[in-house]
Amino acid sequence: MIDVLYFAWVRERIGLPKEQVETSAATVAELVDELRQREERYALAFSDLRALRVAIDQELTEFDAPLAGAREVAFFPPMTGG
Amino acid sequence: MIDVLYFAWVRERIGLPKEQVETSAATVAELVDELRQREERYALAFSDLRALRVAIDQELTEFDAPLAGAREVAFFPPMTGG
Amino acid sequence: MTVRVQSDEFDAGAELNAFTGEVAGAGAIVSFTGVVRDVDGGLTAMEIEHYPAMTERAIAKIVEEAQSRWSLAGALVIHRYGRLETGAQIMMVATASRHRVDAFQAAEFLMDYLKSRAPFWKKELTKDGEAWVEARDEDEDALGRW
Amino acid sequence: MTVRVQSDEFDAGAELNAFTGEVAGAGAIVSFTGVVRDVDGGLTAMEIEHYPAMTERAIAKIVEEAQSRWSLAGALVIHRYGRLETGAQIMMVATASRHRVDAFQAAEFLMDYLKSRAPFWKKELTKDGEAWVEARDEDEDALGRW
Repeated sequence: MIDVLYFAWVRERIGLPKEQVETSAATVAELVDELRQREERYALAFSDLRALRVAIDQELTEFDAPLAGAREVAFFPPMTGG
Repeated sequence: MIDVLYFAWVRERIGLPKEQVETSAATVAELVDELRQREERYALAFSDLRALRVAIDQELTEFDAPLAGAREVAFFPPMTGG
Repeated sequence: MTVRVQSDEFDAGAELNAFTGEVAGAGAIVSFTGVVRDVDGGLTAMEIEHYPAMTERAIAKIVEEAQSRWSLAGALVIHRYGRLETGAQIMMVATASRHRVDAFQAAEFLMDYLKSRAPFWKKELTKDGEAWVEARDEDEDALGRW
Repeated sequence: MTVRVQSDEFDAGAELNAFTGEVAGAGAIVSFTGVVRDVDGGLTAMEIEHYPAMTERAIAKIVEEAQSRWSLAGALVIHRYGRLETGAQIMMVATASRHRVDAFQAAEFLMDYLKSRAPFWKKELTKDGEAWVEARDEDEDALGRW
Protein backbone atom coordinates (compact mmCIF):
# COMPACT_ATOMS: atom_id res chain seq x y z
CA MET A 1 0.00 0.00 0.00
CA ILE A 2 1.22 3.41 -0.92
CA ASP A 3 -0.15 6.88 -0.14
CA VAL A 4 -0.86 8.83 -3.31
CA LEU A 5 -1.32 12.61 -3.01
CA TYR A 6 -2.70 15.07 -5.54
CA PHE A 7 -2.31 18.85 -5.51
CA ALA A 8 -3.75 21.86 -7.33
CA TRP A 9 -5.63 21.01 -10.54
CA VAL A 10 -4.55 17.37 -10.35
CA ARG A 11 -6.40 17.17 -7.03
CA GLU A 12 -9.40 18.94 -8.53
CA ARG A 13 -9.57 16.69 -11.61
CA ILE A 14 -9.24 13.49 -9.63
CA GLY A 15 -11.56 14.84 -6.97
CA LEU A 16 -9.60 13.94 -3.87
CA PRO A 17 -6.39 15.05 -2.16
CA LYS A 18 -5.12 11.67 -1.05
CA GLU A 19 -5.81 7.96 -1.32
CA GLN A 20 -4.20 4.65 -0.52
CA VAL A 21 -3.32 2.54 -3.53
CA GLU A 22 -2.51 -1.15 -3.69
CA THR A 23 0.06 -1.46 -6.43
CA SER A 24 2.82 -3.67 -7.72
CA ALA A 25 4.09 -0.97 -10.10
CA ALA A 26 7.88 -0.89 -10.34
CA THR A 27 8.12 2.78 -11.35
CA VAL A 28 6.11 5.98 -11.09
CA ALA A 29 5.23 5.66 -14.78
CA GLU A 30 3.77 2.19 -14.19
CA LEU A 31 1.72 3.53 -11.29
CA VAL A 32 0.43 6.29 -13.54
CA ASP A 33 -0.58 3.68 -16.13
CA GLU A 34 -2.51 1.74 -13.49
CA LEU A 35 -4.29 4.88 -12.31
CA ARG A 36 -5.18 5.87 -15.87
CA GLN A 37 -7.01 2.54 -16.32
CA ARG A 38 -9.21 3.21 -13.34
CA GLU A 39 -11.54 5.96 -14.43
CA GLU A 40 -11.89 8.78 -16.90
CA ARG A 41 -10.97 11.43 -14.29
CA TYR A 42 -7.58 9.76 -13.75
CA ALA A 43 -7.01 9.41 -17.49
CA LEU A 44 -7.80 13.13 -17.80
CA ALA A 45 -5.52 14.18 -14.93
CA PHE A 46 -2.63 12.14 -16.29
CA SER A 47 -3.20 12.83 -19.99
CA ASP A 48 0.01 14.87 -20.40
CA LEU A 49 2.87 13.92 -18.13
CA ARG A 50 4.94 16.88 -19.36
CA ALA A 51 2.45 19.09 -17.49
CA LEU A 52 3.03 17.16 -14.26
CA ARG A 53 5.67 16.80 -11.60
CA VAL A 54 6.12 13.96 -9.15
CA ALA A 55 7.67 13.58 -5.70
CA ILE A 56 8.47 10.34 -3.88
CA ASP A 57 8.55 10.67 -0.11
CA GLN A 58 8.61 14.49 -0.44
CA GLU A 59 11.55 14.60 -2.86
CA LEU A 60 11.09 15.73 -6.45
CA THR A 61 11.92 12.94 -8.86
CA GLU A 62 11.29 11.69 -12.42
CA PHE A 63 8.53 9.48 -13.81
CA ASP A 64 10.96 6.64 -14.46
CA ALA A 65 12.02 6.56 -10.79
CA PRO A 66 11.60 3.16 -9.05
CA LEU A 67 8.82 2.87 -6.46
CA ALA A 68 10.56 0.27 -4.32
CA GLY A 69 10.37 1.32 -0.67
CA ALA A 70 8.29 4.42 -1.40
CA ARG A 71 5.66 5.30 1.17
CA GLU A 72 4.22 8.43 -0.43
CA VAL A 73 3.94 9.53 -4.04
CA ALA A 74 2.63 13.00 -4.91
CA PHE A 75 1.48 14.32 -8.29
CA PHE A 76 1.10 18.02 -9.06
CA PRO A 77 1.53 20.67 -11.76
CA PRO A 78 4.74 22.71 -12.04
CA MET A 79 5.11 24.74 -8.87
CA THR A 80 4.24 28.44 -8.75
CA GLY A 81 5.61 29.68 -5.45
CA GLY A 82 7.35 32.94 -4.66
CA MET B 1 36.45 84.39 -9.12
CA ILE B 2 35.53 80.77 -8.77
CA ASP B 3 34.68 78.67 -5.70
CA VAL B 4 37.01 75.72 -5.34
CA LEU B 5 35.93 72.90 -3.01
CA TYR B 6 37.95 70.00 -1.64
CA PHE B 7 36.64 66.80 -0.10
CA ALA B 8 38.01 63.84 1.86
CA TRP B 9 41.80 63.49 1.76
CA VAL B 10 42.11 66.27 -0.81
CA ARG B 11 40.55 68.58 1.76
CA GLU B 12 42.87 67.24 4.47
CA ARG B 13 46.03 67.62 2.37
CA ILE B 14 45.21 71.13 1.28
CA GLY B 15 43.95 72.00 4.73
CA LEU B 16 40.71 73.70 3.88
CA PRO B 17 37.30 72.72 2.51
CA LYS B 18 36.72 75.70 0.25
CA GLU B 19 38.36 78.81 -1.13
CA GLN B 20 37.81 81.48 -3.73
CA VAL B 21 40.32 81.48 -6.55
CA GLU B 22 41.08 84.21 -9.05
CA THR B 23 41.94 82.42 -12.25
CA SER B 24 42.07 82.81 -15.99
CA ALA B 25 42.50 79.07 -16.56
CA ALA B 26 40.61 77.81 -19.60
CA THR B 27 40.24 74.24 -18.36
CA VAL B 28 40.20 72.28 -15.11
CA ALA B 29 43.68 70.97 -15.93
CA GLU B 30 45.01 74.53 -16.24
CA LEU B 31 43.43 75.43 -12.90
CA VAL B 32 45.14 72.40 -11.35
CA ASP B 33 48.47 73.57 -12.77
CA GLU B 34 47.99 77.01 -11.22
CA LEU B 35 47.11 75.50 -7.85
CA ARG B 36 50.13 73.18 -7.95
CA GLN B 37 52.43 76.23 -8.30
CA ARG B 38 51.09 77.78 -5.12
CA GLU B 39 52.42 75.62 -2.34
CA GLU B 40 53.75 72.19 -1.56
CA ARG B 41 50.42 71.04 -0.05
CA TYR B 42 48.64 71.72 -3.35
CA ALA B 43 51.38 69.99 -5.35
CA LEU B 44 50.97 67.01 -3.02
CA ALA B 45 47.17 66.90 -3.26
CA PHE B 46 47.27 67.10 -7.04
CA SER B 47 50.30 64.88 -7.59
CA ASP B 48 48.32 62.09 -9.28
CA LEU B 49 45.24 63.19 -11.21
CA ARG B 50 44.25 59.56 -11.84
CA ALA B 51 43.47 59.38 -8.12
CA LEU B 52 41.17 62.39 -8.34
CA ARG B 53 37.73 63.23 -9.63
CA VAL B 54 36.36 66.66 -10.50
CA ALA B 55 32.91 68.23 -10.65
CA ILE B 56 31.97 71.56 -12.21
CA ASP B 57 28.83 73.13 -10.74
CA GLN B 58 27.97 69.82 -9.05
CA GLU B 59 28.26 67.70 -12.19
CA LEU B 60 31.03 65.14 -12.59
CA THR B 61 33.30 66.01 -15.48
CA GLU B 62 36.80 65.45 -16.90
CA PHE B 63 40.02 67.35 -16.31
CA ASP B 64 40.04 68.70 -19.86
CA ALA B 65 36.59 70.29 -19.38
CA PRO B 66 36.41 74.05 -20.09
CA LEU B 67 35.96 76.35 -17.09
CA ALA B 68 34.04 79.06 -18.95
CA GLY B 69 30.96 80.03 -16.94
CA ALA B 70 31.81 77.71 -14.05
CA ARG B 71 30.94 79.00 -10.58
CA GLU B 72 32.09 76.04 -8.51
CA VAL B 73 34.78 73.43 -9.06
CA ALA B 74 35.19 70.52 -6.65
CA PHE B 75 38.10 68.10 -6.32
CA PHE B 76 37.85 64.79 -4.50
CA PRO B 77 39.00 61.17 -4.53
CA PRO B 78 36.89 58.44 -6.18
CA MET B 79 33.61 58.22 -4.32
CA THR B 80 32.93 55.48 -1.79
CA GLY B 81 29.21 55.70 -1.07
CA GLY B 82 26.73 52.91 -0.58
CA MET C 1 18.73 30.00 8.60
CA THR C 2 15.06 30.60 9.33
CA VAL C 3 12.25 29.07 7.26
CA ARG C 4 8.62 29.73 8.13
CA VAL C 5 5.57 28.45 6.27
CA GLN C 6 2.40 29.95 7.66
CA SER C 7 -1.10 31.14 6.81
CA ASP C 8 -0.81 34.16 9.12
CA GLU C 9 0.18 37.59 7.93
CA PHE C 10 3.68 38.80 8.67
CA ASP C 11 5.20 42.26 9.10
CA ALA C 12 7.96 42.53 6.50
CA GLY C 13 9.51 45.59 8.13
CA ALA C 14 9.61 44.01 11.59
CA GLU C 15 11.04 40.82 10.08
CA LEU C 16 13.72 42.81 8.25
CA ASN C 17 14.72 44.64 11.43
CA ALA C 18 14.83 41.42 13.47
CA PHE C 19 16.90 39.73 10.77
CA THR C 20 19.30 42.68 10.58
CA GLY C 21 19.74 42.51 14.35
CA GLU C 22 20.66 38.82 14.17
CA VAL C 23 23.31 39.09 11.49
CA ALA C 24 25.61 41.59 13.17
CA GLY C 25 28.83 41.78 11.22
CA ALA C 26 27.18 41.53 7.82
CA GLY C 27 27.52 44.77 5.87
CA ALA C 28 24.88 44.01 3.25
CA ILE C 29 21.27 42.95 3.73
CA VAL C 30 18.90 42.31 0.84
CA SER C 31 15.19 41.61 1.14
CA PHE C 32 12.50 40.64 -1.31
CA THR C 33 8.79 40.91 -0.60
CA GLY C 34 6.13 39.43 -2.88
CA VAL C 35 2.70 41.04 -2.86
CA VAL C 36 -0.61 39.90 -4.38
CA ARG C 37 -1.11 42.33 -7.22
CA ASP C 38 -4.27 42.85 -9.17
CA VAL C 39 -3.00 41.73 -12.55
CA ASP C 40 -5.87 42.65 -14.86
CA GLY C 41 -8.04 44.74 -12.62
CA GLY C 42 -10.27 41.80 -11.75
CA LEU C 43 -8.40 39.88 -9.09
CA THR C 44 -10.11 39.68 -5.71
CA ALA C 45 -7.85 37.19 -3.96
CA MET C 46 -5.31 34.45 -4.35
CA GLU C 47 -5.49 30.96 -2.90
CA ILE C 48 -2.16 29.30 -2.22
CA GLU C 49 -2.03 25.53 -1.78
CA HIS C 50 1.06 23.73 -0.57
CA TYR C 51 2.34 20.26 0.30
CA PRO C 52 2.83 20.55 4.06
CA ALA C 53 5.05 17.50 4.57
CA MET C 54 7.41 18.68 1.86
CA THR C 55 7.36 22.49 1.96
CA GLU C 56 9.73 23.39 4.79
CA ARG C 57 12.16 20.65 3.81
CA ALA C 58 12.21 21.74 0.18
CA ILE C 59 12.80 25.36 1.17
CA ALA C 60 15.51 24.41 3.67
CA LYS C 61 17.29 22.50 0.91
CA ILE C 62 17.16 25.55 -1.37
CA VAL C 63 18.54 27.77 1.41
CA GLU C 64 21.34 25.27 2.11
CA GLU C 65 22.25 25.33 -1.56
CA ALA C 66 22.43 29.14 -1.41
CA GLN C 67 24.62 28.97 1.70
CA SER C 68 27.01 26.59 -0.05
CA ARG C 69 27.33 28.95 -3.02
CA TRP C 70 27.69 32.28 -1.26
CA SER C 71 29.20 33.40 2.00
CA LEU C 72 26.08 34.31 3.97
CA ALA C 73 25.76 35.59 7.52
CA GLY C 74 22.10 34.57 7.47
CA ALA C 75 19.06 33.79 5.36
CA LEU C 76 15.34 34.08 6.03
CA VAL C 77 12.37 32.71 4.08
CA ILE C 78 8.74 33.26 5.02
CA HIS C 79 6.02 31.91 2.73
CA ARG C 80 2.29 32.02 3.31
CA TYR C 81 -0.46 29.69 2.15
CA GLY C 82 -4.25 29.90 2.16
CA ARG C 83 -6.42 32.78 0.99
CA LEU C 84 -4.65 36.11 0.42
CA GLU C 85 -6.47 39.27 -0.57
CA THR C 86 -5.18 41.72 -3.17
CA GLY C 87 -2.37 43.78 -1.65
CA ALA C 88 -1.47 41.11 0.91
CA GLN C 89 2.14 40.06 1.32
CA ILE C 90 2.69 36.52 0.05
CA MET C 91 6.27 35.84 1.03
CA MET C 92 9.61 37.36 1.83
CA VAL C 93 13.25 36.45 1.56
CA ALA C 94 16.19 38.14 3.28
CA THR C 95 19.89 37.48 2.93
CA ALA C 96 22.92 38.95 4.70
CA SER C 97 26.55 38.92 3.67
CA ARG C 98 29.75 40.92 3.97
CA HIS C 99 29.42 41.99 0.37
CA ARG C 100 26.44 43.32 -1.52
CA VAL C 101 26.94 41.15 -4.58
CA ASP C 102 26.69 37.95 -2.52
CA ALA C 103 23.58 39.15 -0.71
CA PHE C 104 21.88 40.14 -3.99
CA GLN C 105 22.82 36.96 -5.82
CA ALA C 106 21.73 34.69 -2.97
CA ALA C 107 18.37 36.50 -2.71
CA GLU C 108 17.76 36.17 -6.45
CA PHE C 109 18.79 32.52 -6.36
CA LEU C 110 16.36 31.86 -3.50
CA MET C 111 13.54 33.59 -5.38
CA ASP C 112 14.22 31.71 -8.61
CA TYR C 113 14.20 28.36 -6.81
CA LEU C 114 11.21 29.15 -4.59
CA LYS C 115 9.24 30.01 -7.75
CA SER C 116 9.84 26.66 -9.42
CA ARG C 117 11.02 24.18 -6.80
CA ALA C 118 9.07 24.84 -3.62
CA PRO C 119 5.70 23.00 -3.55
CA PHE C 120 3.27 25.92 -3.73
CA TRP C 121 0.49 26.41 -6.25
CA LYS C 122 -1.34 29.68 -6.75
CA LYS C 123 -4.94 30.04 -7.83
CA GLU C 124 -6.30 33.43 -8.86
CA LEU C 125 -9.85 34.26 -7.83
CA THR C 126 -11.54 36.86 -10.02
CA LYS C 127 -15.08 38.11 -10.40
CA ASP C 128 -15.45 35.75 -13.35
CA GLY C 129 -14.19 32.61 -11.66
CA GLU C 130 -10.94 31.03 -10.66
CA ALA C 131 -7.84 29.78 -12.45
CA TRP C 132 -4.60 28.12 -11.45
CA VAL C 133 -1.58 30.26 -12.22
CA GLU C 134 0.47 28.54 -14.87
CA ALA C 135 4.20 28.15 -14.44
CA ARG C 136 6.01 30.43 -16.87
CA ASP C 137 8.76 29.10 -19.10
CA GLU C 138 10.92 32.08 -18.11
CA ASP C 139 10.72 31.04 -14.45
CA GLU C 140 12.02 27.58 -15.35
CA ASP C 141 14.63 29.17 -17.63
CA ALA C 142 15.76 31.44 -14.79
CA LEU C 143 17.20 28.40 -13.01
CA GLY C 144 19.62 27.91 -15.87
CA ARG C 145 21.71 30.89 -14.86
CA TRP C 146 22.81 29.40 -11.55
CA MET D 1 10.92 58.63 -6.20
CA THR D 2 12.17 59.53 -2.72
CA VAL D 3 15.75 60.57 -2.00
CA ARG D 4 16.84 61.47 1.52
CA VAL D 5 20.32 62.46 2.63
CA GLN D 6 20.51 62.81 6.39
CA SER D 7 22.73 62.43 9.43
CA ASP D 8 19.89 60.99 11.53
CA GLU D 9 19.32 57.29 11.99
CA PHE D 10 16.49 55.67 10.06
CA ASP D 11 14.35 52.60 10.71
CA ALA D 12 14.83 50.32 7.70
CA GLY D 13 11.83 48.15 8.58
CA ALA D 14 9.50 51.11 8.97
CA GLU D 15 10.82 52.60 5.73
CA LEU D 16 10.27 49.31 3.91
CA ASN D 17 6.69 49.07 5.16
CA ALA D 18 5.92 52.70 4.27
CA PHE D 19 7.42 52.18 0.81
CA THR D 20 5.43 48.96 0.28
CA GLY D 21 2.27 50.83 1.23
CA GLU D 22 2.96 53.52 -1.37
CA VAL D 23 3.57 51.22 -4.32
CA ALA D 24 0.28 49.33 -4.30
CA GLY D 25 0.05 47.31 -7.48
CA ALA D 26 3.69 46.31 -7.53
CA GLY D 27 4.14 42.61 -6.93
CA ALA D 28 7.85 42.70 -6.16
CA ILE D 29 9.71 44.83 -3.64
CA VAL D 30 13.47 44.62 -3.14
CA SER D 31 15.44 46.39 -0.42
CA PHE D 32 19.12 46.75 0.33
CA THR D 33 20.47 47.95 3.67
CA GLY D 34 24.13 48.81 4.21
CA VAL D 35 25.49 48.45 7.74
CA VAL D 36 28.82 49.60 9.25
CA ARG D 37 30.64 46.33 9.78
CA ASP D 38 33.73 45.83 11.85
CA VAL D 39 36.05 44.76 9.05
CA ASP D 40 39.16 43.64 10.93
CA GLY D 41 37.95 43.63 14.49
CA GLY D 42 39.33 47.10 15.14
CA LEU D 43 36.77 49.46 13.70
CA THR D 44 35.08 51.78 16.18
CA ALA D 45 33.17 54.04 13.81
CA MET D 46 32.90 55.39 10.33
CA GLU D 47 32.84 59.02 9.29
CA ILE D 48 30.97 59.81 6.09
CA GLU D 49 31.66 63.07 4.31
CA HIS D 50 29.53 64.28 1.41
CA TYR D 51 29.13 67.19 -0.98
CA PRO D 52 25.82 68.70 0.13
CA ALA D 53 25.09 70.82 -2.93
CA MET D 54 25.63 67.84 -5.21
CA THR D 55 24.47 64.76 -3.28
CA GLU D 56 20.70 64.75 -3.68
CA ARG D 57 20.93 65.83 -7.30
CA ALA D 58 23.47 63.13 -8.13
CA ILE D 59 21.34 60.47 -6.48
CA ALA D 60 18.17 61.71 -8.18
CA LYS D 61 19.94 61.42 -11.52
CA ILE D 62 20.94 57.83 -10.76
CA VAL D 63 17.36 56.99 -9.77
CA GLU D 64 16.01 58.60 -12.94
CA GLU D 65 18.39 56.50 -14.97
CA ALA D 66 17.11 53.37 -13.20
CA GLN D 67 13.51 54.41 -13.88
CA SER D 68 14.28 54.83 -17.57
CA ARG D 69 15.79 51.34 -17.77
CA TRP D 70 13.24 49.35 -15.77
CA SER D 71 9.53 49.59 -15.23
CA LEU D 72 9.40 50.71 -11.60
CA ALA D 73 6.40 51.49 -9.43
CA GLY D 74 8.70 53.33 -7.03
CA ALA D 75 12.24 53.82 -5.79
CA LEU D 76 13.63 54.95 -2.44
CA VAL D 77 17.17 55.96 -1.49
CA ILE D 78 18.22 57.01 2.02
CA HIS D 79 21.90 57.75 2.68
CA ARG D 80 23.41 59.00 5.91
CA TYR D 81 26.49 61.13 6.51
CA GLY D 82 28.46 62.04 9.63
CA ARG D 83 29.76 59.72 12.33
CA LEU D 84 28.28 56.20 12.35
CA GLU D 85 29.14 53.61 15.00
CA THR D 86 29.81 49.95 14.21
CA GLY D 87 26.50 48.22 13.54
CA ALA D 88 24.75 51.42 12.45
CA GLN D 89 22.77 51.48 9.23
CA ILE D 90 24.49 53.60 6.59
CA MET D 91 21.97 53.64 3.79
CA MET D 92 19.12 51.82 2.16
CA VAL D 93 17.62 51.40 -1.26
CA ALA D 94 14.19 50.02 -2.14
CA THR D 95 12.66 49.34 -5.53
CA ALA D 96 9.21 48.13 -6.56
CA SER D 97 8.06 46.63 -9.81
CA ARG D 98 5.51 44.22 -11.26
CA HIS D 99 8.26 41.67 -11.80
CA ARG D 100 10.98 40.48 -9.46
CA VAL D 101 13.74 40.63 -12.06
CA ASP D 102 13.15 44.36 -12.67
CA ALA D 103 13.07 45.13 -8.95
CA PHE D 104 16.30 43.20 -8.32
CA GLN D 105 18.15 44.65 -11.29
CA ALA D 106 17.13 48.22 -10.50
CA ALA D 107 18.23 47.82 -6.85
CA GLU D 108 21.61 46.43 -7.90
CA PHE D 109 22.02 49.19 -10.47
CA LEU D 110 21.25 51.82 -7.82
CA MET D 111 23.77 50.28 -5.44
CA ASP D 112 26.49 50.05 -8.07
CA TYR D 113 26.04 53.69 -9.02
CA LEU D 114 25.67 54.98 -5.47
CA LYS D 115 28.98 53.28 -4.64
CA SER D 116 30.94 55.04 -7.36
CA ARG D 117 28.96 58.05 -8.55
CA ALA D 118 27.30 59.61 -5.51
CA PRO D 119 29.58 62.10 -3.70
CA PHE D 120 30.20 60.29 -0.43
CA TRP D 121 33.57 59.44 1.12
CA LYS D 122 34.00 57.02 3.97
CA LYS D 123 36.69 57.20 6.60
CA GLU D 124 37.29 54.29 8.97
CA LEU D 125 38.15 55.13 12.57
CA THR D 126 40.06 52.38 14.37
CA LYS D 127 41.89 52.15 17.66
CA ASP D 128 45.12 52.75 15.72
CA GLY D 129 43.99 55.81 13.81
CA GLU D 130 41.91 56.70 10.82
CA ALA D 131 42.00 55.96 7.11
CA TRP D 132 39.92 56.90 4.08
CA VAL D 133 38.27 53.91 2.46
CA GLU D 134 39.78 53.44 -0.97
CA ALA D 135 37.54 52.92 -3.97
CA ARG D 136 37.82 49.34 -5.15
CA ASP D 137 38.48 48.55 -8.80
CA GLU D 138 35.69 45.99 -8.72
CA ASP D 139 33.20 48.71 -7.73
CA GLU D 140 34.19 50.74 -10.78
CA ASP D 141 34.14 47.59 -12.91
CA ALA D 142 30.63 46.78 -11.67
CA LEU D 143 29.31 49.77 -13.64
CA GLY D 144 30.41 48.06 -16.83
CA ARG D 145 27.62 45.52 -16.67
CA TRP D 146 24.82 48.09 -17.07
